[in-house]
Amino acid sequence: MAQQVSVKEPTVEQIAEQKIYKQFGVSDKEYDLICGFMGRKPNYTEIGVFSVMWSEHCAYKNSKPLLRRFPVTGPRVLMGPGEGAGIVDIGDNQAVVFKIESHNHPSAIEPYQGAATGVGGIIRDIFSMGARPVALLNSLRFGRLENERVRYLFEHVVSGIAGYGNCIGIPTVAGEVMFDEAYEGNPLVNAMCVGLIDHDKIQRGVAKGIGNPVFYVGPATGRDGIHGATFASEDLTAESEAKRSAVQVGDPFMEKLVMEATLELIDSGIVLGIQDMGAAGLTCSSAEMASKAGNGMELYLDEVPQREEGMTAYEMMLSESQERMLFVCEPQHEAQAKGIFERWGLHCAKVGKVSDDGRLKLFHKGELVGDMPVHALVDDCPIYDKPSQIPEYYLKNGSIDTNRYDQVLDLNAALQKVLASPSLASKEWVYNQYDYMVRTETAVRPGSDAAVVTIRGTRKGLAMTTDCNGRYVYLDPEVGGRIAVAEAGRNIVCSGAEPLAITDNLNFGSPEKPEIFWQMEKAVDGMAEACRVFETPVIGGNVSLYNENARGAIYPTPVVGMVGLVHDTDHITTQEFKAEGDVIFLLGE
Amino acid sequence: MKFAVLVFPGSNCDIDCYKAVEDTVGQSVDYVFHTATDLSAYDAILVPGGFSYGDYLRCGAIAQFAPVMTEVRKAAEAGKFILGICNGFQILTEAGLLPGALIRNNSLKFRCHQVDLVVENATTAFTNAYKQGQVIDIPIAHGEGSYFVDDETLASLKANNQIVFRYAGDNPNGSVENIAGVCNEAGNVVGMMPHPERAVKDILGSDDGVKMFKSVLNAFVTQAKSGAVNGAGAR
Amino acid sequence: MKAKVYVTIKQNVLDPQGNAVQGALHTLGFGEVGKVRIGKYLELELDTNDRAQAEEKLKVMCEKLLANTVVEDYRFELEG
Amino acid sequence: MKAKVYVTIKQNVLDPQGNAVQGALHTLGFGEVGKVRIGKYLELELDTNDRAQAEEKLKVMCEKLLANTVVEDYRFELEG
Ligand SMILES: Nc1ncnc2c1ncn2[C@@H]1O[C@H](COP(=O)(O)OP(=O)(O)O)[C@@H](O)[C@H]1O
Repeated sequence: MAQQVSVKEPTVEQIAEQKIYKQFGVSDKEYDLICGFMGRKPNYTEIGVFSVMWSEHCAYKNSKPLLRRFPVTGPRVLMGPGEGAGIVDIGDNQAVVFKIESHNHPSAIEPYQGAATGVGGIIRDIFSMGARPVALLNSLRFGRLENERVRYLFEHVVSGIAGYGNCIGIPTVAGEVMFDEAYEGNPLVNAMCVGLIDHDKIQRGVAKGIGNPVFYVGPATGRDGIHGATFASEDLTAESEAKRSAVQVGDPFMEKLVMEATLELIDSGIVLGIQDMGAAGLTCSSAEMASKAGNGMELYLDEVPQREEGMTAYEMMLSESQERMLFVCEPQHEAQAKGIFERWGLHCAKVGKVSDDGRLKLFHKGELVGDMPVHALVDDCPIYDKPSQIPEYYLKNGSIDTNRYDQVLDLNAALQKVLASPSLASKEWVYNQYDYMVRTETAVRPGSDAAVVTIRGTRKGLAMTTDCNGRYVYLDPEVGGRIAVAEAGRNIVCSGAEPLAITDNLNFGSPEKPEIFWQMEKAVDGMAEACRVFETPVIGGNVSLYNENARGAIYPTPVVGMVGLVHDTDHITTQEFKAEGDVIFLLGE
Repeated sequence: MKFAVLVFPGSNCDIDCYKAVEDTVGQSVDYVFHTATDLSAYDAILVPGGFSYGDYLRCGAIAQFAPVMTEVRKAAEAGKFILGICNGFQILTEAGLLPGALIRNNSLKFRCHQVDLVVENATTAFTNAYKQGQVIDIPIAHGEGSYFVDDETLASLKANNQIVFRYAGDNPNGSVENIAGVCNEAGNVVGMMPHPERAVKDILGSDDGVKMFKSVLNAFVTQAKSGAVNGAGAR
Repeated sequence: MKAKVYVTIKQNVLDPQGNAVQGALHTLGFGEVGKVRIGKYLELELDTNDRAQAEEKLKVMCEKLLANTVVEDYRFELEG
Repeated sequence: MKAKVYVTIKQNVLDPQGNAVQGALHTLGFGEVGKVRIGKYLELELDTNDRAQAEEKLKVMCEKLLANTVVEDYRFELEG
């Protein structure tokens, strides 16, 4: 095994003796496991690759046991959790693809780019399935607006979302924003994308066919966001300020080119497998594609387009440069693929080959610099059943008599107070910065319950919404979890659609704390139950943990993104009162 | 009548323009890539909104050098009908086919909402189906839509009746004299920040943009008739 | 050679960004800040040794692409 | 006094704008153009005569508002 020729990189022995792996969030036990799978001690590149693959972000090591509690199947589900995004049948050989994803930590550090690249990432998840993205949504949480830093974050997160979505030309049609002290220092930025696909175009991220070439497409790799994946799974501390180089910059124009070219490539029928390079870039995409096909992969890192000089294998494998994809096709289709990308002004580089030995092998400057079993990377990360404990606040609240509130005497004043709260006030300032009309299919715009996007050539439409009240979930995670799904369901139904399925983003504090883990557990139970009742399976989602700082954790905020089917555009209903004299009904208690 | 919708790599209202032609006047329409070098087959050219080449530096700055723009210049001179919408307007001003420049909104924010426009000139190829002074409801969606011209050019725009649309209510971006759209001296090239192609059916919130497409069909039919008399230009 | 290009907004054109920054600086307590104008600053590496020619070409680049002379002025410096 | 502030994108941070301009200049036939980086250029009028204090304050303005030090570097010059 060759050691990278770099003065900076610790040696195999140093990593072991000085426990350098701990800086990557790898525990002693995990390090021993890795050595076991490898049959030797890993070098710097290898431990880097393992650390991102075994991070919460990629391996869901703390949340997997909970995610298993969600219902994930249904008569309409074509693809559940596991791929880039879930897919639901909507008839006529058409299907809807959607997923939500968080970019909380990057947005806390650089709000514009953090939010922008969050949007870029979720769009890639959708088009890498072969789907045409048709709408974007977002769910945002900030501290109180009185705080100067909060206003800065709010303003720049919104511009970042607008900047990316508007440029690439996908309408941002709905979302939610709430302000509460609980999110101060830990803003939440969750972005959701919805796409449309024909059944026969559905792609998977698999490295099929031994000997087939592996192609890289998109801009050159720089030292962006290195270790972003493990970083996202750590508490936000003063120390992370020092890791500021972890900021990636988004280029929505580049993504537009990659998107158009990718969709054209998929349309041509020559793609065998394709995946975007999201968190942990080249590492995650190569290992997962190989794993899903039960194959191995060799990567020739000298062939990876590089933006900076002297990049090491470690840096290339862990870079989170944006707007990149990895795909596999048969060798005879290489010229055709290249031609498609050239038309869009893009280069695609042959960076590897599908192998039969089940290993991820990295070659750089003529030497083998990394050699790891794919299975160990993707499937063998230990899964933890974290201890769970009922928090004291919950027990204390249990004894409060909620009927014992002061009677409200001045209803006008009370109403004004409610309306003046930023969480309830009109969000026009936000959504007027988003191009919610581009593609000219937006039948219901932001400002109603759920947005509705029509499907050209049919009478159908898609209704979509994101919802969660973290305060409710904090007060009673199980009931709050149910409420989040039910609220989304009501929004969908009120717009004239039949709820189809949900995607969810579990935003919580540190799972190492039993009280937080209890919140997660209960919230998931509540959501799962509601999903069963409403027959809206969970077809994908995302987990963002460690959203806490010295002052404590955020409210548990499991954001629900729901999509519904409008069977006939004549059934679309909007929120506002229509005419004087109309009768108003109140449904429910 | 044959329409071309130009497609720059970062165009994103190209599909919307294409659908609008289909849905409003039902004429033949093609997408034409930015690398094309022949537009002779087309009677009307739509330069759509979007972010042509990412719109880095300035909106439309890089697009003015696309190969297809040479053809657009020729078509403008030949009296063909050219409409630049939003980014298309920015491209036409950068290319010098329309006077003035579009700078950042005075709010410094992207703005997307309906606006009321006054039709100031109902004689252009794209506005002849409206009434002079009519107020129409068309959306805007831009970050750099503040129209600027120096005083001298402004005077000549007025003298030649080249101001096509003005914002009727609040000025959404700081444009000089509320200008939302202008045309060239001949009136065959029109540029505007608002998006008529997004206002072509009720379900989209307004259908006040339909008449822009009807107008150009009118203009074409009129031109074809007189062309037939002159023995030129008829199809 | 290295070129530095400065693109500034013409005096008679409104600079909303400059005004916004001025306002923000006042809010931050920098009352001494008067007018603020915001422009662009470009650094270009030029693979040439012919200074005179480089100047000429830069002028064309500015006129054609880097500045929109309807609303912007430009100037540049050559180094090396 | 007058201050000139230059805000540039950090060397290792992607500059999509600079790349786009470089590409466009190549297309226009300026093959000699190498790397292009695009930043901001600000001119501020300062109502003060205390140079040392002005420098100190400018530093704070840059850190707090004029530059986003996560992705940008800055430098300034004082005149007059
Ligand atoms: N971040 C956002 N992005 C896009 N639309 C938003 C955003 N926040 C709120 N909206 C829109 O504003 C409207 C009102 O939002 P909200 O106050 O959260 O009400 P509710 O969720 O109860 O319907 C909704 O239509 C929503 O889609």
